[in-house]
Amino acid sequence: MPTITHYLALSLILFTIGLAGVLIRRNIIIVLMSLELIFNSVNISLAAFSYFLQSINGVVFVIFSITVAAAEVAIGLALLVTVYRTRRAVNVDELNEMKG
Amino acid sequence: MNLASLNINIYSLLPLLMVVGLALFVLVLDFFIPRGGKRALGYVSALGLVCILPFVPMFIETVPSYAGFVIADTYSAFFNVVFLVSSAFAIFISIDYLRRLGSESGEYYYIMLFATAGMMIMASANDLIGLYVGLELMSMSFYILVALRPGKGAEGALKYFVLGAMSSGILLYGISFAYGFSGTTNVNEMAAIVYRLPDNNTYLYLALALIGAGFAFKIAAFPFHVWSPDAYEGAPTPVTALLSVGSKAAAFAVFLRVFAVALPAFHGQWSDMLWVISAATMIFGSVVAIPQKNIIRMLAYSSIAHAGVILMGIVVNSSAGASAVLYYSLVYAFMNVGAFTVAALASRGDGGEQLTDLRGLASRRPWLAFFMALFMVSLAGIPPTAGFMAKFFVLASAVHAGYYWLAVIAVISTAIALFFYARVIFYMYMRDYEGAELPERSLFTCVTYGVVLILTAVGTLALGVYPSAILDIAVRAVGPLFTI
Amino acid sequence: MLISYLAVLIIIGFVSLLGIGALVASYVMQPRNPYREKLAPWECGMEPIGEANRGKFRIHFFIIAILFIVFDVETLFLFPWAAILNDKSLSLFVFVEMIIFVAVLALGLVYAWVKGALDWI
Amino acid sequence: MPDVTTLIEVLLIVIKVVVIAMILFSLPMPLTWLERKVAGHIQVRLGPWRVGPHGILQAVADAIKLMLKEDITPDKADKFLFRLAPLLALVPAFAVFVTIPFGESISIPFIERDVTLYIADMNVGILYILAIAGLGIYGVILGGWASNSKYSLLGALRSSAQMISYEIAISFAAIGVVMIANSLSLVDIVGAQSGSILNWNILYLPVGPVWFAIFLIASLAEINRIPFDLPEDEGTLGAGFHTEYSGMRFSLFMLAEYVAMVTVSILCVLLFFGGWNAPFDMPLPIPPIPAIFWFIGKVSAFIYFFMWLRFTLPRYRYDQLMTLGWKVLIPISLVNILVTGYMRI
Amino acid sequence: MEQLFFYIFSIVAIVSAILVVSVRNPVHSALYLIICFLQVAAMFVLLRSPFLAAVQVFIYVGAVMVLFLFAVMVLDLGKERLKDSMHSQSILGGALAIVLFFIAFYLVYNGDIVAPLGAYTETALMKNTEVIGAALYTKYIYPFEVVSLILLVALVGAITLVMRHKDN
Repeated sequence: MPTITHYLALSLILFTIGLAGVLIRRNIIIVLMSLELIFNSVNISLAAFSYFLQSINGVVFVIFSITVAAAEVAIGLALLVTVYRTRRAVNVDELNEMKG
Repeated sequence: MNLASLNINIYSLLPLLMVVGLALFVLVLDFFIPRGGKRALGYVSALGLVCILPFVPMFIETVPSYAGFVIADTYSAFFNVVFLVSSAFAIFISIDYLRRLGSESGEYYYIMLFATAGMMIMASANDLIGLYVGLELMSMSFYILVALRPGKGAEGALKYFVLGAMSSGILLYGISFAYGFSGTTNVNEMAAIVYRLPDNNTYLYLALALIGAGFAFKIAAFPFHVWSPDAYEGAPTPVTALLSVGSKAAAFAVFLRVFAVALPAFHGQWSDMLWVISAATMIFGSVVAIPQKNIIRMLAYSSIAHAGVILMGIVVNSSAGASAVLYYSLVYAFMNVGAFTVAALASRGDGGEQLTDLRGLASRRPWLAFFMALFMVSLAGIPPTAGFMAKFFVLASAVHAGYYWLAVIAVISTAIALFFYARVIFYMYMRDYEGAELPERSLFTCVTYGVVLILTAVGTLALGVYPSAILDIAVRAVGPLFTI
Repeated sequence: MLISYLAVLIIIGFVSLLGIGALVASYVMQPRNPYREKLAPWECGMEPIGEANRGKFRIHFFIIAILFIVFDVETLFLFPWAAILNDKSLSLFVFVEMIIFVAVLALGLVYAWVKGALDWI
Repeated sequence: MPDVTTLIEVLLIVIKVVVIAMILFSLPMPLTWLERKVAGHIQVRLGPWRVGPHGILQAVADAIKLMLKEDITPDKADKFLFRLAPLLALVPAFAVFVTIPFGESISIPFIERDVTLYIADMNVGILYILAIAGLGIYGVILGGWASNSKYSLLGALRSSAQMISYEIAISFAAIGVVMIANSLSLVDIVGAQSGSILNWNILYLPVGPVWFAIFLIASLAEINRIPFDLPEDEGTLGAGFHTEYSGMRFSLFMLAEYVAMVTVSILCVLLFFGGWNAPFDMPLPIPPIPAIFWFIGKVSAFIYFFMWLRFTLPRYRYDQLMTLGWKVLIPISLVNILVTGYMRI
Repeated sequence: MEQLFFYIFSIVAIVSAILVVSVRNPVHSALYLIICFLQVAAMFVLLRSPFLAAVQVFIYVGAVMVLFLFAVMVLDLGKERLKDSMHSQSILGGALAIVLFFIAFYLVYNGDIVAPLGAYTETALMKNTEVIGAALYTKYIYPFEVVSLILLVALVGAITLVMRHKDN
């Protein structure tokens, strides 16, 4: 049987990878993916605590966390689209191309 | 689960439900209002908030409701007043601001109302899950609001989003360890349980460090402040005002609730951490504000410095410190909203709120310059304004609790900060204006801004001259926190 | 209980093997004589113009995906709700609760409808 | 070391997996033949006739042809994803069968055990099926993107937008059934419909038929069958997201589509038509028909129905398709959930 | 046995997570992220929460990643690297992450459950969906209703942002 430490270690490793991705990567969409990695690692930690504490709070918390993360992704990618389009729209040549 | 044990109590949520109802009402109203008339929604929102304001102190329930998720005590009521006042101001000045930007939309108003609702959820959150969802409601609304400024808004918002979401992740990770340590997410249950647990558990250290870092992001404390100047600059100025006042006050509300109510047993562990953050934040904010050319960025760094001072009140973990935090939040709402209002009005509307725009303001718009000077004096912490009293109460509580060095650092940072606040006044009164003249304002614009400016100025002065009334309320408001 | 989830792994593994096996078998048997025109992307027999993955597609697909994500989450909450609805001591309570939840999100759908997010043209 | 009972259970699972997977793998052969025959009869012509009696070996010939056909990888394609995409389409289509029941249990004489006619009865049954079936979209998206061809990419976008739009409606219909049965497990859902035909969900008036209509329409769109096969609209899009695919990889996509059609037929039967339950008790002189035959019969009827639809209905326009999904099916579902909930509390 | 599966899933999860943040092509990144999410779902099964596993696949893999891929395809980010000036000190950030990792790892390694255990034993968790439903719609009614507001704000906000340029 894996112990709580196993799960927490996995969660911590994924969290660190996600954090490093946010801090290091320049490609903004990969940064957003790294954020998802962070939230997933936290979910593992919550679910593991829930199981080993024999309570249901953590599992319900994970459901809320997943929900909130989904909403956050929608906003994050909408922001990305907005940024991308305003940068594009600044370029007149490409504006013409889009109309054609 | 027995339904009666949930303690479903509609009264404890009534102010919140009113704000949410107002937001949904404005959302529906938006469908029927043609494109040109969106400002009507602004009036509805602002007046609605003003109407809700008197209800806030009427519904105080000391018993947690909704299975312990909500506590509508005097503490949350005090913060709710701060939120409602600052968002009413922010919405009021938005009406004209958006018209000038040419980006009037109904969404702006009701997302602002949702942000307010998020803050209120945070202030009355008695459970870490409720806290998290409230925080996310507020943060998400702000991500959108920041992006609603055409042009540079979206980029500032994206930066704010990435760092904000990362900090939410860190906070959530901390919450997971707090849950793992105590076996509960409820603040009261946690407070009751942690006394019986060993205080050298490493999950506890992780929980304290990560929750502290997560909150430090939200209040833009050093070194977690990087998002704030960009977001402040990119956002529409009224949103910046609300962001710097409301979201910060909400973050302080939960900061205090979590650390003072749930984890007072470990004051020794967390106070050192917050001490360092507080001291670094005060110094950093004041020093970096000096070279800023953009008035919004300058106010952003000033806001960072103020967050450091407010944090002192949490470090001391006493009734005096906590009441000083509440008092400071209210005062800060008045003076900072006022300062941003002048900044919004004085800028030429093309987005470049440069400090140089203020040159010669005293000769062109003597009243505006007077108000700005008043707010600057208050932000700098000079008597007889409210800013002085607020700082005084925080310092007094710190000294009283024996944090002498922290108090000294606060005084030094205030002295440094004097420089850039004075520079604003210097620009307004001692320099002549060059370049294009400010556009003439309609009478109506003058009235809306005038109302906000007069109210904030009166608030700034009144709280400075007669601090005792509000301070008494603040002391009573923090009562529930320190009785358990 | 975990054994039923082992079945998921087994079927994934087996079907992947079948698929790869079919691909390998076909790879062994098939002829191969590629040339430039054959390897070019299909464009109704014309010479391909530009890069496909650089094309600009309608943002509308993205809006549909946003709507999808929100309503997907809504259905997620409906599943456990539907499963406990027969608990007579709770049912009216949870029913009213869900009406509020669904009504708020229905407002979102109305919003998308009114703002033209659902219009394809 | 796991004990013997566990080992036997695992062994049983492996056997079931192999049997089901092999059946599904070879099912498209008779189904394509049947489909072409049905098409022929509906259009008053013969259909396949030459290879074997009544063209029955036509499907075998097709399979051999596909096997021997050259697999082209366009040189501009993302090679890795291009090769992976058919498998990504295939695996989820098969993986849903883990929790699909074909009957309750039968006793096998030799090992003296009751063997269930499903691989696993999951507590989250229908949610698992929806979640896994939803993964099929990656074959479409990644295949279309990796091809690096305009038709593929646009086809993939259209196809996936269509799939996600109708996935919501499918989920709502599944929720409606769960509300009636109060369980997510498919075995329980079928169990709740036992007794007589009046207990079938399709006859749970007034909401049952509405849920069925929503489910049927949405799943037709989800599996890209006519009248919703726009992604494969030859007139405007070439062959949709698999324009660049040929040979075996193409056949894997087709295989996944056929399996999906079978899955949808099975789900229709399980969720709305009582699964393996007989519609009424047989009068005594006739021996009862085994449950599994009822099941197979019902599923076959649905498969035939889908084929019949294909050669009867015209194709929808894309904007109409989106309107139908978002402005008709989802609002009706929301109202229907309230009505069903009101009936169930 | 369970331990073996735990290690397999963990290693796949970690490797794919590293690939997510290290490959250049965002579509490949998304694919690895999908793999990582599936491993997390497997973890939830090991933690006796099949409902969470299904939700993980249903929401994260089935919806969130689709949105990511749509963004990549619609914006044509497949090849191009969208630069952002925010990350100027990436090496510093990486070093910081590693140092923090070792501190946190030490703390995690030395920690143990000290709080009193609750009532949800493994048998109670067997009926995962019902157990979660019974808690979610009674005790958690308040955050549940707040979540509807979050989703509404996300929907309204995202549509506003994306459609704003259409008007101009």
